[in-house]
Amino acid sequence: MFIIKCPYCGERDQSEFTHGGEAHIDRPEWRDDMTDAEWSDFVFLRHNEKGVIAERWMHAAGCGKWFNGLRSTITDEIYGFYKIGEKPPKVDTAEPATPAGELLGSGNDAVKVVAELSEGDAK
Amino acid sequence: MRNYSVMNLLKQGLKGHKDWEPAWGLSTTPKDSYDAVIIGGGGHGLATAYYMAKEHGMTNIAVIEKGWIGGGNAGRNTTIIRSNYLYDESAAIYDHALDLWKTLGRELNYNIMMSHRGVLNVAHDEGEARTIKRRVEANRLNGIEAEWLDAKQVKEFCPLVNISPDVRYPIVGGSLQRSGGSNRHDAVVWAFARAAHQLGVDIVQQCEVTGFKIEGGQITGLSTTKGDIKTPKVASVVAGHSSVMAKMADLKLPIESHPLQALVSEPVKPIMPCVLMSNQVHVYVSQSDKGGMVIGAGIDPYCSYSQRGGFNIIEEQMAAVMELFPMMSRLRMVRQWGGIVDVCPDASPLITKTPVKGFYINAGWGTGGWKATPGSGHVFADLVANDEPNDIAAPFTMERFATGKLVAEHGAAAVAH
Amino acid sequence: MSTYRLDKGGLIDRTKPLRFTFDGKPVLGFEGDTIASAMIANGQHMVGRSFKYHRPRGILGIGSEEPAALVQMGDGNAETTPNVRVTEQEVFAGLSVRSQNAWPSLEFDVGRMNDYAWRFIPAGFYYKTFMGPPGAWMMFEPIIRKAAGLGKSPTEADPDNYEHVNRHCDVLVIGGGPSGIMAAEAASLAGARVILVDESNQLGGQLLGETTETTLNDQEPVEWVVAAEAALRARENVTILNRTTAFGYYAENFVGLWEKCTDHLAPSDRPERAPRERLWRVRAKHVVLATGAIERSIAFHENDRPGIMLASAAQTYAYRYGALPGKNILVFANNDAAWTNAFALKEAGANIAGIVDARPSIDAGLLAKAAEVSIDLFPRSGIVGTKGHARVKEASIRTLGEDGQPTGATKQVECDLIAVSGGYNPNVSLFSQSRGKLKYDENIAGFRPAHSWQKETSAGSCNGAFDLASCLTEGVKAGTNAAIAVGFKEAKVASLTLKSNQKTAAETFELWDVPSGTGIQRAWVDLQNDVTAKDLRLAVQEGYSSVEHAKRYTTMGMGTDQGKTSGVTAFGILAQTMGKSIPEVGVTTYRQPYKSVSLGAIAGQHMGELYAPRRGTPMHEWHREAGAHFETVGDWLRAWVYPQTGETWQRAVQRESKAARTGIGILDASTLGKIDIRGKDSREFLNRIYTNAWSKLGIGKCRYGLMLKEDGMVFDDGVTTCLADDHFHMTTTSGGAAGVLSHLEDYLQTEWPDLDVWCTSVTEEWAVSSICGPKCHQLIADLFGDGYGPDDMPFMTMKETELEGVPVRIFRISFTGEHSYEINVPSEYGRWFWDTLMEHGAQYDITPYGTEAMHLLRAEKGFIIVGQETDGTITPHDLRMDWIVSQKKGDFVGKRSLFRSDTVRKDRHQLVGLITEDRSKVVDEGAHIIATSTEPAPPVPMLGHVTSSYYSPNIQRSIALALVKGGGDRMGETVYVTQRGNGEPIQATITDVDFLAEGAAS
Amino acid sequence: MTSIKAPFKQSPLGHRSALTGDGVQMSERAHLNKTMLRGDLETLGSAVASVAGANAPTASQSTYTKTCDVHWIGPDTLMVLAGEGEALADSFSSELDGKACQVANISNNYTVIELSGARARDVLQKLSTLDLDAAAFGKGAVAGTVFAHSNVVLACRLDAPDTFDIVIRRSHADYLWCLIADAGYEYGFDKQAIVAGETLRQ
Ligand SMILES: Cc1cc2nc3c(=O)[nH]c(=O)nc-3n(C[C@H](O)[C@H](O)[C@H](O)COP(=O)(O)OP(=O)(O)OC[C@H]3O[C@@H](n4cnc5c(N)ncnc54)[C@H](O)[C@@H]3O)c2cc1C
Ligand SMILES: NC(=O)c1ccc[n+]([C@@H]2O[C@H](COP(=O)([O-])OP(=O)(O)OC[C@H]3O[C@@H](n4cnc5c(N)ncnc54)[C@H](O)[C@@H]3O)[C@@H](O)[C@H]2O)c1
Ligand SMILES: Cc1cc2nc3c(=O)[nH]c(=O)nc-3n(C[C@H](O)[C@H](O)[C@H](O)COP(=O)(O)O)c2cc1C
Ligand SMILES: [Zn+2]
Repeated sequence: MFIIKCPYCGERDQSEFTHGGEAHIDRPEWRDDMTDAEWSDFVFLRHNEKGVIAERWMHAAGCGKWFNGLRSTITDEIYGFYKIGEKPPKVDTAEPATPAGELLGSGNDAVKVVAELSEGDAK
Repeated sequence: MRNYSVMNLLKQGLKGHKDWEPAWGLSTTPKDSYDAVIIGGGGHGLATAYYMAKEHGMTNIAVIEKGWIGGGNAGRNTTIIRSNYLYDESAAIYDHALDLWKTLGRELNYNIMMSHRGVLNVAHDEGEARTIKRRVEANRLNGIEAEWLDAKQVKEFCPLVNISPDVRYPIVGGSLQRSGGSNRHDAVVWAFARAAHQLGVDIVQQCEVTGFKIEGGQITGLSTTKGDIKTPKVASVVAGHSSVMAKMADLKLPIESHPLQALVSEPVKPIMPCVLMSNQVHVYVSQSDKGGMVIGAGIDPYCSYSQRGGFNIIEEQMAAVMELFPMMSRLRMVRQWGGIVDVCPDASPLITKTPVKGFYINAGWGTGGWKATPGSGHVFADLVANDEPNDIAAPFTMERFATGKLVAEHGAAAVAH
Repeated sequence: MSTYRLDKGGLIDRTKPLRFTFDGKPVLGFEGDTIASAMIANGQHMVGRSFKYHRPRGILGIGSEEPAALVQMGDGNAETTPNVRVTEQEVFAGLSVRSQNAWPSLEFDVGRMNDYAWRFIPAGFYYKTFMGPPGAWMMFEPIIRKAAGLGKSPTEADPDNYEHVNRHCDVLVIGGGPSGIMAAEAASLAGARVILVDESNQLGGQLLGETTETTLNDQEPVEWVVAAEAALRARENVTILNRTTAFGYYAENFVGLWEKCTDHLAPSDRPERAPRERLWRVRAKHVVLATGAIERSIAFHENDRPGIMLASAAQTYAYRYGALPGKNILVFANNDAAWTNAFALKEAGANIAGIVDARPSIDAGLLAKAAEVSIDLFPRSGIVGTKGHARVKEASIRTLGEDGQPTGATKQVECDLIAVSGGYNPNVSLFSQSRGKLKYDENIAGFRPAHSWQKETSAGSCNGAFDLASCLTEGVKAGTNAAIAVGFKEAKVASLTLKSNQKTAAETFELWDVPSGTGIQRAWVDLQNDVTAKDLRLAVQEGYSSVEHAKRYTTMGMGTDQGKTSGVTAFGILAQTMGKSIPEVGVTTYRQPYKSVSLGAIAGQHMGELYAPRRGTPMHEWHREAGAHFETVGDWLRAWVYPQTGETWQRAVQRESKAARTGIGILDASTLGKIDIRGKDSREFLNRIYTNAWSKLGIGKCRYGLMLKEDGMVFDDGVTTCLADDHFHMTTTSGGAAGVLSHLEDYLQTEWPDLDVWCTSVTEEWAVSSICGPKCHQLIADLFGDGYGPDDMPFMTMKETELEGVPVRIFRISFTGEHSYEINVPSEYGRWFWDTLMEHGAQYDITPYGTEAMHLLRAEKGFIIVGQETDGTITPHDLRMDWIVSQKKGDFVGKRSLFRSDTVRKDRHQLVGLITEDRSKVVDEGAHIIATSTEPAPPVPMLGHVTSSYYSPNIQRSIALALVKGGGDRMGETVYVTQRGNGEPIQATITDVDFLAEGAAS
Repeated sequence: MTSIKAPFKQSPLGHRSALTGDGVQMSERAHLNKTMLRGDLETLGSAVASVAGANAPTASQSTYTKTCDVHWIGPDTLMVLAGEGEALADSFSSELDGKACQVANISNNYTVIELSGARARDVLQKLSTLDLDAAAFGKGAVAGTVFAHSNVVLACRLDAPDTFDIVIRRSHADYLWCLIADAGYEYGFDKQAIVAGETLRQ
């Protein structure tokens, strides 16, 4: 369960929120010549990015407001939240990776063990 | 020693088992080129390879797996197998799979512990009952074994379940597919790998596909963490990672990857004779041959590739178990885990060509693709070999999302396992 | 005193004997004992049988790491608990436990046959056989299943309670050994809110089993622990939880704690108001892991006999429990720590039959000390075999050559206990669950934390520090840093003087298994699942060489202990077999839970009556008093039918439905969703949300609307009323209310934030009584006077009025096609108003009708129910409601989808009516429609299905609604409705949906 | 016209009587007048000031006057609770007339459970994931949150120590009452049997 920082109410448990899928999908204006494929892109197709994504949350049990958040779908690390209409904050998403290229903390079994341990790594 | 049998087991027993060969060979690096490359060593990918080799004579092919085979959803699923889906299109493919399951162990010479112990889907109110009855009747007319049971009959089939009318969500009845059941998921993966290997297929583990070579709209090869491979045909069967593959070919899919969790209790002596699923009291329960209650439920609401989900889902799942099986509270959860399920908006899969020639996708099985494994591999092999979907695969193209011809299986698939 | 019970020492109270039974035989224990320590004190090591070979299993460990000493606790069918670790369960008077997995008895177990066949049933043998003919597995499976499994599940409902508790804290310290105590001390001194948990009944960890040679501030270890605990407990900012396991470390420092509140007490001593178990859901700003290290065994031939125990456990039984685990103890080790254990056991009164040490060289000091107390030594040697049934009685020892193979003569040594130490594994399970990364440390031959992923610090032995001094300092450091990280200032922790001669396993010789030298080696790695070193080697040979494959092929580490004592040993053997390094081979994934947790605790109090809300309307009590039967609609309970005495519900539905069209029917419609919509752009908003146009709806006028999702499929419907030019009252389906509101808010907030529109749910503000029938306007007139009659108040209008000062909204809308009013009053007056209607309606024979009759009535009129006639695949056109899709207005949600090639198809399933040839035959809901009078062989081409079906008492015939392929163009066609295989399909004719229309039902 | 029985009101928890435990009490604040105000917070604030004489609350806070409680629900939503006689909705409506705001009378949509006593936080903590430590959720704090399956507004009152108002949906009231009673069982509340026993359709 995540801690979601509602831009209006502050940090709350995920159980108070509804998830609304990928953020920043613009609903296309009606056009008579819009193709089925264009429309389907809006209704059905998703980036489903493996990496940092912007996603929608709604504070269902609290203020009822929709807002967006940035999260890595690799690690589930949360980078921040922002209001509808605002630009996503710039975040430093350079995450430590293993030699195999998998990010630390991802679900891949290759990264439960790290090969090298430098002093001070063990926190 | 290759062939598995009681006789050979006895012989090897006396020899300290020293002659058993590596089940699926020891390829550690891919060759420079193949006639086709299958990405993803899950159940579906390996089945695809097996049927390509067996039925289409394509033996110069490889399965490329980024981790260990069966480490994706194949290794995480609760193995509920049934074919009682609503629409003709789904019924056809799932029942095709169920038919193959029945003799698969023998065909592959590997005991996959296919147990046709019966799957119950219970209903808790009139609306649910109506939906289930509709499905049962559609199944019957499609020649798929299914029946409607009233609450008493549900209890007879699964004596453990609570059918008392004064619980919050009383059971009013349910559907039963007697030929449904479960099997040993890892064994299926290993069996397909072994059989494919014996037909000449290379199975390469710890090798991640990182990009495609596309020339003039035609796929010509791919790059991996173990070097480049030339090939005119690439079949992506990577379940949760399908969008990642698609992106490498500049495509977007109607798929979202969600965590789906499951858990198993400590082993106890057999008490649960069948698989029982409830949509409204969102949970499903079966008992593994080892004795653990294998319990699953719904997806986490967000997208993630982390193979983990929230504990709240597990908590709700357990409350649901108690509603159905109030004697289970003293059993203990020994392990929980998560997979990455590729969810399509209509709860039906994609078995499809793509705008890139030679690039095929099999994905979108979401929370319920295990049951389809052999059927999916079988028809997908056909598509990859012939560049045309056969009748069973045809409804599952990507175009359906533009035309609107969806195969909406939410009703059948809601706790879709 | 029992034979192995020491006269003094330990944390048991010898003045409080507690008698319990094991397999029905009485055992004497004392307060402070676990089942294990009491059994050991009585000389009994054999506890159960193993999973596969049914070999005798004894006690290996001291706590939650125990792999195989499991029992069934408690008798009866409801309160019995399987797989209880004897090393953790405290004894109480009257406790009854039984051995598991043995039949007919622990001593004589038929399953033992498996052991004789061991050669033929190696890891994964079942994959190589039982595969054909089809169905063969169905014959073998029951046998395999019966043989597997451990204890027995209860079969009756659990009478006990469980609960959840949430807590936030600054620093959560997991593990109450010396490291954890110091971490809690430091963090709490700094002012942090601290929770300290330990899974044992007492704080102290390994210190509880220390000899008194070790002192802290000149206090004996236990005294020091007691004092330190008292100091902590005295602080308001500290919570200490005993018998509480941190089982799951989840995202964002959410940690699940499992507290066992009553299982250690005799039933009569259990506090009446305490739950059996509590699940603490903790959010910690920082977590200190101080979970210690777990000793591991060494795999050698026949190392699975009862009486083969971990060396530290052996010492702990003697010192913490005053129970000597053996009187003639052979020690087998690859590190110094076990020597300390040997000396301590000797000190406690045991004879040490010898120390077998596999290392090429041994510290001179230790050798001297051993000589001093005249212990036989077997340097550079290993155990290659054992004897004994219920308890080990002899070991065979051989020297190990350079290559690790046994050489030279075999020496037999008698013993009644083998204390083994293969080194210690830092207890990194929670660390790894938190997604911290591990690193292999060759010195300790084990994995320890490298990179933290969350806000967490590992301290003490779980961090790889094995000596007490380092544990104490690391604890202080971790506690201090945690407090600082959370924002507190460092507080000086009083310094501590430590005296200790303890030797540690900080330098451990890598030794995973000992070859037997005979060609036959049955050396157990996983004692519970019967996995041997040979099984692991076979896995590698057969290509299951990844740790994950080997685990799944052999089931190593998949038991109830999750391989706590065996995991690293198995990885070591795999690495060795493959000629790889251990870090290359890696580890299997540590998953939650750290230790098995009751499903009941996970469910908490949210079961049974509290499983889900039972939402009732303001008139709920009335329905109940009237003998209604209810149906569940989501969380709602709705009156479904009101059978009278002696009446079947079917008859009741007929009676109710008839009354609603001949006299007055009354329905409680309060559950309908209601949304107050206000703002100057409300009309525009409704235009975009509904398929039809709302620009011109006058004040006081009502209109029916359909809502779609963007995919063009019907999502909800309802009547919306204009209260003022900028004010509307929307109704939704009962089940859809919450979904609709969030749908509206979503569009308002994210798509059209420029619209001046506000929405508020008022579903429960209003109680809704719906009256219906030819006489209902008379009742309205009786109560409200003139102005509401059919001529005065047009259909689809609303009037606001008052009754006895209570505000009332009267809607002239109808879901039955009959003359009808939906009357809203504030919910608190709901019952009063309903009573009033009933009282004044009596003269018209007012008849309450339930949702079933309501469904029937609307079906007579051909009105749809979203979710019954629709299933997420149905467009307004499919419902043949083209009239409701405005051609004139602009875009609305879902509009574009209605123009896709599939949605404009002519042969889509469309809603039609069906009347059966035989008017008395009611078709099944969910039945399918086919073209032929008999069913051809499957697959039978299906034309559609029946969505609603009733016998209509009003038109006195069977009626049905159905979705039929191209149905709109098939009026008058004959079709057949299947009967679930019970008889020939029923002949029917396709009609329009309004069965009340003139001539419709003829 | 016929004669009509005098109207009577039923609060959602009218069938329950107050519970007293060891350091915790629970009762219903029945029949309160409740108004939901939606719109720009500044506009709503001034309306609150002129209609109720209350200060507009800041985020996650409530303000209290002798006659009413004003809860901040969100950045565009306030909930005003007042005594039974105080029909505030109408006054708010006229005050806010013509402004881009919504006034909804929700007096019947909700009821309020009052939980108080030194143990109240412990009881609530069994249901709430909020940090209810007095330092984190002190007097004047308010939060829309969820208890098990029900959304609630939880407010820590100013007028007495450790006194909480729990604003809940009418049809969830009995479920929540039982849930809270169950949570307080440890501290002496009697368990409250759910009002059930309906014959469910078979
Ligand atoms: C908890 C859970 C329970 C489930 N229960 C059921 C059930 O009861 N019944 C049922 O029918 N279905 C169930 N499912 C669904 C079912 O498991 C899946 O639909 C099915 O297994 C997916 O097909 P697969 O086996 O080929 O997928 P996977 O096993 O996921 O195979 C995909 C493979 O692709 C590999 N891969 C990904 N990216 C790359 C790359 N770049 N290069 C190389 N390889 C790559 C992955 O490592 C993985 O091994 C469940 C799923 C989960 C998670
Ligand atoms: N001789 C050796 O080589 C050797 C090796 C390791 C440890 N030790 C000794 O062990 C002690 C280590 O001290 P320490 O404090 O680090 O560890 P500890 O073993 O003394 O204490 C750990 C405590 O954590 C508890 N615990 C573990 N997992 C838990 C969980 N998930 N939830 C709740 N409680 C849990 C255990 O019950 C135990 O009480 C020192 O005395 C050290 O010298 C000796
Ligand atoms: C049907 C099924 C049964 C399982 N039974 C057990 C079991 O008895 N013991 C166990 O430790 N794990 C069991 N597992 C879980 C696996 O150990 C493992 O958690 C799962 O395959 C996911 O892999 P991961 O946890 O390594 O990511 C089972 C998994 C499945 C799918
Ligand atoms: Zn909020």
